[in-house]
Amino acid sequence: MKPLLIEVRLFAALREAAASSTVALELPANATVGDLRQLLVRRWPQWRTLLERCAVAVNQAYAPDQQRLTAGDEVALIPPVSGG
Amino acid sequence: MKPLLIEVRLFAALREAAASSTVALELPANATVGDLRQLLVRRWPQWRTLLERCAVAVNQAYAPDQQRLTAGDEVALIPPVSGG
Amino acid sequence: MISLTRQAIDYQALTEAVRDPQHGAVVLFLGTVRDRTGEQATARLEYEAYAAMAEREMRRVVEAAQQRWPQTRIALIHRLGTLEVGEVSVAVAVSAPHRAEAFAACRYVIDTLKATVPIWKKEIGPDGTGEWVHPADISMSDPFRPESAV
Amino acid sequence: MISLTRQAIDYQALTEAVRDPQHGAVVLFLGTVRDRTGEQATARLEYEAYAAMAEREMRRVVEAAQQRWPQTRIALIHRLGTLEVGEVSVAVAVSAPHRAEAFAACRYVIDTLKATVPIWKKEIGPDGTGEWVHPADISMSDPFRPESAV
Repeated sequence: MKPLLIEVRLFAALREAAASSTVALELPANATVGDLRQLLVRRWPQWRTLLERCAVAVNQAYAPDQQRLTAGDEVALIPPVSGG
Repeated sequence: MKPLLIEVRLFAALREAAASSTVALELPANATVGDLRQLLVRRWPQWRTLLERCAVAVNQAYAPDQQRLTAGDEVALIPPVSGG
Repeated sequence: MISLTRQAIDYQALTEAVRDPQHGAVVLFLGTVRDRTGEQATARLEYEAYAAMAEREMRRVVEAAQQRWPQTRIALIHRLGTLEVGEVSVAVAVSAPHRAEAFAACRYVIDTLKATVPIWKKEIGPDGTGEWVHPADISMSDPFRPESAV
Repeated sequence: MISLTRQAIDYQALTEAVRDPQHGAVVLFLGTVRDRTGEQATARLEYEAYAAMAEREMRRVVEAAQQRWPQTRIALIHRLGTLEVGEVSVAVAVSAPHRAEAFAACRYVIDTLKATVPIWKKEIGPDGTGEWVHPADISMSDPFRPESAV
């Protein structure tokens, strides 16, 4: 099966740390939100603590680790929020 | 001893019922707030229910029944309030 | 800023009066004239006060709130006279370092005002007849000193 | 009236938008920029959002409040960009027939917004250095769906 190409949106401290508002990831077909988290921690071990405290949003809604990703999904990493 | 002349201020339903914003009472010297209440109920038995639910203010502060009245006190009957 | 007024209430001015660079939260409460009370249609309200005592009691309420929540700034204004449906009868503005105190103090002030400050309203119906509101659930003679409803 | 804005927040317009002749109570909450956080002086704040999702979450919060307090009218606006000390970052206006629901719904909306809506602030100190605020007490990955803080 074709690998899954996902562009992940980054915000706030993560966006500044990566010096980019997106990061492109290549995941196995049928990968889940949890798989995406693990790949990010492997790529950026120095930000592990913050990454583990992030939520993941898929198509603008919070998504559980078990949720499968699909080509074309809009994916974002949501660090702990501080609006208000 | 000289009797105590007290002019009592009236508000809201009592003011309208009495068709006056004050009522003049003659009380024994050393009369208390409780004595004043009793005299009012004797004068206006038809408004007893409302009178018994009123507070009495002396010099612009709520006063207990035991408080003694003094010549020159500013006295008011305070029906249950409904501001806000 | 604690007062009675016969003019329309400027709640923005009241709110600006409590804002503070050290405070992160402002809570404003407005009481407004409803078009009905239970089944009864209301055309307008008339508010009457024992004005000198009402202003003293309003200051007492605000001072009590500031003793309980010392860092708050509080402004309080109540309208008197004839009010049409939709008009603002009372406004309470509170600012505080954090929102918990601002909400708590604002709620305390309006609840206590409604229980203790000598102001009365008369509800006027569409036919022009009116009735003074003297709530049965407030007994003011016992205990003699009505205290906080909070 | 639910939105993000880069302009100064007009909280009077927000308040007027929820007023209703059937309602007797309005509660407005304003979040304002404090001049310090703990020991740290703040010169200004920068707010960033995942805008499309933030607006969806803001609507979700308001809908959840209106399910719980069905008679309320609610307006919610959050500012983005650079804010000076004293400026309004967020405003929640709620009207309801009675004050208990207006206070409860307003508190629910601001608490839930702060826990779930993807907006972040960076605190800029007097020396120009800044730090993103990512509160340690909010773990957003477990449970995955942050719910009401009430």
